[in-house]
Amino acid sequence: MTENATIEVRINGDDRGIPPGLSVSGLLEWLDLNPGLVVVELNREILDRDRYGEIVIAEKDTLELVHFVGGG
Amino acid sequence: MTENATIEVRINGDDRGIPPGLSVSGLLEWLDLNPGLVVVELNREILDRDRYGEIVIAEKDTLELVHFVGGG
Amino acid sequence: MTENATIEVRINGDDRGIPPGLSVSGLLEWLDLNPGLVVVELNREILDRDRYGEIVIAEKDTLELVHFVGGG
Amino acid sequence: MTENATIEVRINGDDRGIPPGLSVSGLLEWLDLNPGLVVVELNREILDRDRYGEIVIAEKDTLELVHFVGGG
Amino acid sequence: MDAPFQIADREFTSRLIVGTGKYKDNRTMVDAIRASGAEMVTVAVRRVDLDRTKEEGILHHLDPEEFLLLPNTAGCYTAEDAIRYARLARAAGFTDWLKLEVIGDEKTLLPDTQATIEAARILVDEGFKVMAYTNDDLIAALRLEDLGCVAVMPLASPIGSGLGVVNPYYIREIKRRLEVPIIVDAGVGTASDACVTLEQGVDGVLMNTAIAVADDPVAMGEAMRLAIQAGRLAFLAGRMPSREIAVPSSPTSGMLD
Amino acid sequence: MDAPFQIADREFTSRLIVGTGKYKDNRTMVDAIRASGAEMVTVAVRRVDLDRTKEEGILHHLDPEEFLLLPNTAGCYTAEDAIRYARLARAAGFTDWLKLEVIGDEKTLLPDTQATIEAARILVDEGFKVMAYTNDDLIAALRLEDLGCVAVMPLASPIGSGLGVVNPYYIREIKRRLEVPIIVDAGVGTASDACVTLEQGVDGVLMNTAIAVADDPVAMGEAMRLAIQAGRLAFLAGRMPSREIAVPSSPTSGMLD
Amino acid sequence: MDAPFQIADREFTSRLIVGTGKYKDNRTMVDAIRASGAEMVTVAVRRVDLDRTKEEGILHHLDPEEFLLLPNTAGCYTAEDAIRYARLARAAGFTDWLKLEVIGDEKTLLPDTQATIEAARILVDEGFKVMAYTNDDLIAALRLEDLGCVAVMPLASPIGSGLGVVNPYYIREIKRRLEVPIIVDAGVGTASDACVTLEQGVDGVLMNTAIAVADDPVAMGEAMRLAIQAGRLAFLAGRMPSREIAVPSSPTSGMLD
Amino acid sequence: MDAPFQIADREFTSRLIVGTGKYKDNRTMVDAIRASGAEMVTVAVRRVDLDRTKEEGILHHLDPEEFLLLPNTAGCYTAEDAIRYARLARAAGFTDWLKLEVIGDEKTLLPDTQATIEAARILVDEGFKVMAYTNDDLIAALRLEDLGCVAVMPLASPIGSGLGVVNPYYIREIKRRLEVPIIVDAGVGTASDACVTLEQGVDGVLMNTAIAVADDPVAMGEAMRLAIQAGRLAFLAGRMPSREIAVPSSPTSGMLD
Repeated sequence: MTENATIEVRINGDDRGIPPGLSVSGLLEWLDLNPGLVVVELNREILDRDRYGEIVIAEKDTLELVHFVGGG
Repeated sequence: MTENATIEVRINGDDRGIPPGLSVSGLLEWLDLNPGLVVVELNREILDRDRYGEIVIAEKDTLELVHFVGGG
Repeated sequence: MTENATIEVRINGDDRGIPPGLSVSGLLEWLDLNPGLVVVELNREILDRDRYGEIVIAEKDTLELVHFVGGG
Repeated sequence: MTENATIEVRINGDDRGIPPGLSVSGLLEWLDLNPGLVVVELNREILDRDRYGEIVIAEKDTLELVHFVGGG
Repeated sequence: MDAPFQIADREFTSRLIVGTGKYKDNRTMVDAIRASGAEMVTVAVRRVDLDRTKEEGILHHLDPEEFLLLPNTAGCYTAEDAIRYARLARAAGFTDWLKLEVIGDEKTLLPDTQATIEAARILVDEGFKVMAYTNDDLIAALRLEDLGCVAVMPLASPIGSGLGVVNPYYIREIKRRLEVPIIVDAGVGTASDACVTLEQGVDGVLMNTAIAVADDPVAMGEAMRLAIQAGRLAFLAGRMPSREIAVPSSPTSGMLD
Repeated sequence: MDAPFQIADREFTSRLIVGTGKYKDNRTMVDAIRASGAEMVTVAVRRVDLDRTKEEGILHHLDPEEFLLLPNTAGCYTAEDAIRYARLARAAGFTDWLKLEVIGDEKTLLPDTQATIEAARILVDEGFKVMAYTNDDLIAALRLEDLGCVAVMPLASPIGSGLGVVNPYYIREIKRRLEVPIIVDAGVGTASDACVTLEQGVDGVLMNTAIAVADDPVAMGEAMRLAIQAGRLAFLAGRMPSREIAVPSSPTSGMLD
Repeated sequence: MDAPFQIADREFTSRLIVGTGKYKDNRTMVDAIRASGAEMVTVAVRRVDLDRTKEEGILHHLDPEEFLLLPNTAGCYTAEDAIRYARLARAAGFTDWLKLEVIGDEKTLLPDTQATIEAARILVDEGFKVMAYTNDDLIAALRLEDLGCVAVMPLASPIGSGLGVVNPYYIREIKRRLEVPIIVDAGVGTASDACVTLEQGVDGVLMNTAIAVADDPVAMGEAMRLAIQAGRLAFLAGRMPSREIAVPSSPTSGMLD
Repeated sequence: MDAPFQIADREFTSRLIVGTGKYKDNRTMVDAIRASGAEMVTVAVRRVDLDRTKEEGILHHLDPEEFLLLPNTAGCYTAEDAIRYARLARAAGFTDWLKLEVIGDEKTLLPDTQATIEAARILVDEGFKVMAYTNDDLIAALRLEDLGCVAVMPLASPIGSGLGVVNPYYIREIKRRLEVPIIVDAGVGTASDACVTLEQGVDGVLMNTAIAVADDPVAMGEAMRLAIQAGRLAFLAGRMPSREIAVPSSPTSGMLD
């Protein structure tokens, strides 16, 4: 993957290169995640699902992608 | 009830006068007890039901008439 | 006890008339209390023992006189 | 140890050859045991201490020599 | 999933045996017993009341076709008495099953294990199916099994005390060491006591007072039915280990920064 | 006969709430939960595993139509963290119910009641239906009720310990003094623990480990379902008094000469 | 053999602290305290009774030279009240030691840990040697230690209940995790309770009712003195493991044929 | 203040009887026994070891002038064996006191009460002062008293288990009903167990393992001495009632405005 082909973001604690210009929806699609089951926190702000399409991920953004798992 | 009309027997701890010549069956009938639900001990010997008819109660006999009651 | 002979103060929750012009020491003496065993709170302020002599009780003052009692 | 030099007895579960003609006292001495601390059962009979001297051990006798040990 | 519960040659669906004493009325007794799911019920042998002042016989209320009647020898203080009552019970013609009970002390109603063993020897020879009420004493329990009792029934605590299983160690050990069914008899006070009892691995429970004198005997009867099923299932399911330290039930990984 | 069990505006048939952690596989989890009869199940909020090495989300296995999902804040050690996880959980769009849990110590997993109270104040204001996990401390419980928690959930013993109700006095007192439902959360180890808990008069029980790590979780799930019904019924039925002296269950009169 | 028992800068021979309330008369109080061997005794701060109907001050009976007086804030329901009583106590000029106690509920007398923490913060700053009465809550105990309390005093069970150590797990864990002396305060009912408490490894016990309302307070005072020594020694001696199986204490070899 | 403790015609200062088995060495044994204050010590009867590989007799270490030796019949599984060992013990010429013990099961070492009763009958006739080890069974205890045993010694829990008094109800009832001294024998694990035992009102305790296998037997010996004094004193002093509700120990009047 070449420098100019990606931007650096932090997702779930790991630095990753992702294609530039991705919306949140695009990112989830690119990561093959079901938007209906994932909650996205962008730079510490929780995003409403209906904004996933409009918000574009920028260089150095920090994202947390969470869902429900088994717990007591 | 006059002397010569009865004989003295002991039933369930009490002395009672009963008509002379009664069989065990007759006694139970006289006492209005259901032979199918009562067990008879005559002078410390447990009687088989099929002998109730033949055995005649004698003066001074001691009888215990028992049945099942609630218990733990 | 006539009006002008006393001033009204509140001591340990009760209104009492006491001679005017009494210092704290004077009050304790008047009440026959051992200053060494009593702590005095005057209008919600705890007093140092060495000031008992100089502080004079005024009309409407509220005093709490406390000591140690048995407790767990 | 030659045949005629010993007799066979059973002591505390083991067969042993001991010198012939020994009294119980002699046996204890031969075994280097303190007669004051040992109780002797000879052929299932408990012996009084004062008979240790007179009783002579015979071929095939069974002896139990017991004492007190730590226990709860 | 559970093996059928068998005593002697007879299989039971319910692991609960109930007594029929101390109920405020017979209607309540029958309803509570039905709610409890018990198939075997104990009855006592007593004199007929010739003056008809006291209640009539139990058979006017319990159908021997619906319930297996288990006559007891309650109130007997010697082996001889217990044998006499047992023979009278069998002569009634309903059953050769027997709850053998020889009491050793009027105040505590604790069993006389020695006399119980003597009576059991004779009654087993006479062909009774003897279910022996006894103390939580392994040695007496082993002897009762050797004599041929079809079940051994150690107490959880004294009759009518409602203290539950005071000594689970003894109850567990008796179960471990005997082959015949172990029925814990007497002392259960509430549903959790019954549940705990079955969790010890024993085969069943016999109770009377806990149901009969509850404020609502029918509800308590059902509670006991459920508690005994729960305790048995929990025993078979194999409980988690208990430990003094904590262990999280949610993942400790995957936390956010 | 029992009043319906209601939390906030919702009625439940089952008094058992179960966790979804620590199961050996999802199939067992679903079967055990169904066997337990629970209608409300707790879930945790964690990062999606982008490498797909760890198991997928719980929603692939539990239908929110079948079960009321109760997200927890397990793993949070401050009010701030708990609030963040709570908001993430609600943003998932399934529920505004929340099991609030703020841990005060990693080794014992005991709750930080002070931080729990702080977080509860804010989350109740934000409209969450807060079910607060707390210590068996009456004073903290009263405060959580005052703040508007829909249920207060004192522990029976530490999470995952399986020690059962160590301090029944505190649990009973909390139930006596609060109006909101009391759900005993954490510490139950086996069926009798659940039965004892309900016999204290509390409204329900929340458990995870006791079912998930039993040798047979499905059987233990059913055991818990029965034990909780039994305990509740026994509580309502009104148990017999327990006493140190014995009381006969068979008549003492009518004995033979 | 045992390390000296030290609180703050002061060493004590006795691990028992006793209260001075509820005695039928002062003579009995003094005799019972002497029999108990306690060196530190708690006292309460109350209004002087100007009508002289109630008993005079405790200092007429207890010599501050003989006993270290530990004023308490019993009866205070807010941090503010506790601070006020603490300052009054210190103004008496005998001591800057304090048993801090903030009650959260009149019926159970259980401590308000949050208010206790607030008051401790201020009183420690003011130079009091604060011994904090608290619930058996590890998190609150850790916080009280962090604030500089010279001792943390979790309860065994509610004040005056005499239930003994209801939750030994919590008490042990508090002792394991804190550095400052742990004094179990309230709930001890008889000598064995005190003995059990010390066997948990804690540093001391504070009690009042158990001695004061015993039929013979002087005898109970001595019983407590002995029980606490016994419990401490047993803790240091290292008890045998307990196990469900039996192990003979006499040799199994050397038996006769 | 306490009545002297008497068994048969002999008075004792200490209510503790200790065994002499399982010590790591004889020096420790003697020191621990002296620390315990016991005046009566049990010993076992075993074959002399003719190969001198095992330790020499106990009399090389314990002076019969200093301690009353109580030979036991440990290891006997029949009345006949117990009688044989008893006679051998008496033939040693030191004592006609006897701890009668007939074991019924090798795994649990539980007593065979029936065989114990048979042996007691004969040995009492032969003039032995029989102290009978038995189960916590009231009926067996009453019989042993009737036969003339000078003391009846029910177990607290199995030999060497260290589980303490598992069934205080039975122990209390045995004490209430018998006239002869009741010595609880076996099962004590630590000091508080001994203290609890005496608080039941019994006359004394017999133990071995708890002292012998403690990490520090001498310290544990002293702990037991103190614990037994404490428990006895507490029993005599009359403990406070225990109750679920709290009762303040400081005055509720005299509070400030």
